[in-house]
Amino acid sequence: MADPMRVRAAESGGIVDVKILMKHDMESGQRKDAAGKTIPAWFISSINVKANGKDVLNGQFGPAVSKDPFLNFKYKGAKGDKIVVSWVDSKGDKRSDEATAS
Amino acid sequence: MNMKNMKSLLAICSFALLAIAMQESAIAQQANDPKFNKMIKDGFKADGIAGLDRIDQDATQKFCSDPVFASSKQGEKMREKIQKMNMDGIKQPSDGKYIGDWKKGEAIAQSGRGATWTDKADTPIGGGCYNCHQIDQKEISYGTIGPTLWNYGKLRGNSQEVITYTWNRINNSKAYNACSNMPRFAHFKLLNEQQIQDVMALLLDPTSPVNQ
Amino acid sequence: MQRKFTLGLALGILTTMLPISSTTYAQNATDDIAKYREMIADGNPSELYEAAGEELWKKPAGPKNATLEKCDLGLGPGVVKGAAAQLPRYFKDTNKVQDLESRLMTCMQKLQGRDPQEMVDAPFQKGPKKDMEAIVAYVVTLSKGDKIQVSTNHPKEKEMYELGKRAFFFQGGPMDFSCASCHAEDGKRIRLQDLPNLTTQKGAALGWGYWPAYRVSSGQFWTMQQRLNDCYRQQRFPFPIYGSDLTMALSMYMAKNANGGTVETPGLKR
Amino acid sequence: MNQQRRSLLKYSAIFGLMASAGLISEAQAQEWNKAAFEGKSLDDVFKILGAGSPDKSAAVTLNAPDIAENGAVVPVGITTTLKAEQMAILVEKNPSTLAAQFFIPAGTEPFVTTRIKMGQTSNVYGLVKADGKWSMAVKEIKVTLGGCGG
Repeated sequence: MADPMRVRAAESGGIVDVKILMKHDMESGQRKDAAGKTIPAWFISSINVKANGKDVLNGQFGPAVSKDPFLNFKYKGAKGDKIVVSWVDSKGDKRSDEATAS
Repeated sequence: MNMKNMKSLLAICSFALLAIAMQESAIAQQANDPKFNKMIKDGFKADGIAGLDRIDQDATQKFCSDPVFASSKQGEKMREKIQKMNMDGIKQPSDGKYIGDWKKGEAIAQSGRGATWTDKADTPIGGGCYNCHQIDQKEISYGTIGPTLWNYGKLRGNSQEVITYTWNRINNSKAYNACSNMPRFAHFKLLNEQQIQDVMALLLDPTSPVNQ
Repeated sequence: MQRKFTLGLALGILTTMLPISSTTYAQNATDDIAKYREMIADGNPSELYEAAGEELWKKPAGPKNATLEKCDLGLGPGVVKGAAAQLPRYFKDTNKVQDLESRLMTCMQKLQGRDPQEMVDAPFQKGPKKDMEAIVAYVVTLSKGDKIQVSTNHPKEKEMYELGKRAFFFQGGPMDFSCASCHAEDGKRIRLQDLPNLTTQKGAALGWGYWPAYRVSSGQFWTMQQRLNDCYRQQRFPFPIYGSDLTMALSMYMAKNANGGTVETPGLKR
Repeated sequence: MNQQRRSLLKYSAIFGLMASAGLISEAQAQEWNKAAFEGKSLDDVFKILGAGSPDKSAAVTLNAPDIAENGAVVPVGITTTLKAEQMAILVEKNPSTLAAQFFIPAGTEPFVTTRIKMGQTSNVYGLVKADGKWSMAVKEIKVTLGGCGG
């Protein structure tokens, strides 16, 4: 099972600032192992963020997004909003974590 | 040295020979400490090409591991001895050629790889020159442990003296400064003769980007 | 011979006359790197390890199926907050000076019944070391912002400090390197990376105070033991044994020198 | 390569399942743009995204450093004064040009920051689609060699 994310959401002046750290190797498909064999690409490809059940961001990643991806965005919202972040990777592994806007 | 320093030096000298003798014994190469030796010996294990022989120090390494003594007045004789020993080991190029291909030299200067336990015996060893020196100004990622080498040949010219000095310095820097931070590239076979010729070209060839 | 020396001296003087343009270049690059560091400072992936470490700390494990919650890191059983800021230190029960990782091995052995040799032998970032790394991230985070406060009052602590100082200057390998080759002068860089002068309080605080850290270049969280290990790899030395007295001594030397500085761990490094 | 294709196929299938299970939105599942992420040049990606040849615009800002200390982690953000519905980050000299793209629903600020890998010094493009029209900002980011391993 995939490791948990860190999701932070802080409201200020009607805008919720969301910062997400995901635990993922984001294997680029460009690297070679010790034996010289190419390590196949393996990366988070899609991410969805909902606030109180409504989409606030959809993202699509290629293998060029850094290991342990970081994402920061802002939406119009309020303290107490329930934020759910879900990702799926190129092998079908997935993970979903929640946070409450403070 | 200014007059004031000179005077105080004379004053110190005139104090007593005894004091100097005492100082000699006070500042000496640090004592052989079995506890320290054991800690070093038990602290490492051989891994791949990095064998335990790498912690058997030669005379230069032993001397320079005690920087207080190595840079002291008392250490001067030993310092000169070590420099001479390193100078005597330098070989001039077997084919009489000092200047190779600066393009290859640049690649050698860029690479800091090789000779670690994660490398193989046949991993090419880089010169790692940019780790410590500015060389071609276009490379902004350079270190400052050593002096800048930008315009090295342009500033110094191409006399045989400059060429020989530069050759010697790359081959074995400890010939000039017993405890220089620079590796002894020929002494430990980190770079071969041809590679040193190529690095020479990077520094001295008038067509090298370093001398523009 | 004499001539060579004179020439060497003359060249030495020449080389100190840096062309002005090159210093400007260097200054710009340094400023730009500072900007880059500022931009990545927000969102340190160490947090991911820290969260995993907290779980491991509280999860029963090992043959004794016990947690680490009663582990004594020097401030009494179970006290994690502030503990890392005072390590390494002398521990009476083991009669040894121990750094954080060495002490955690003791706790894993005593409380959980785990074999420390398995930890020593494991490669970094894998198996039991992976757990260790997460736990270290958790423990050091609970000292973030504290003053580094390492004692050399106990004779064994004092002895370790002196041994560490000597080890710091110990040259070897095919490149004649010691720790001091790179870390004993102010204001030096390797490539674009600033090299803290670990022989001074200020430099030691910049080094010791920011490790363990998440390392951007490898995408891994590195403990202090791994940091030292890779220093020795780059020094072209043989492999330093995990948790050896050598590594305790060097840590003691750096940590004591850093006293009064602030714990900024987990850091975020190139 | 083969293995990679297979896993991508498998992943598309799972994506569909996730969508039907309501884990991610239907729209998102259909939109993962395989062709765009496999594009090998700016023109490829512009074409696949339907961006034509986007104009440079002062309304789009690319927040990125001039120099990256390490190519493995390069912070890149896009902000715009336009009413953005879609944003994309492109790296000219990467093996695949498109690094990431985002869909901005109404109510979300036109601001996103992430971190990308760069194999070498390159121009980086921040694209914004607003009112059906694409515009962009460009910046060169220098990737340096670092540390003693050079």
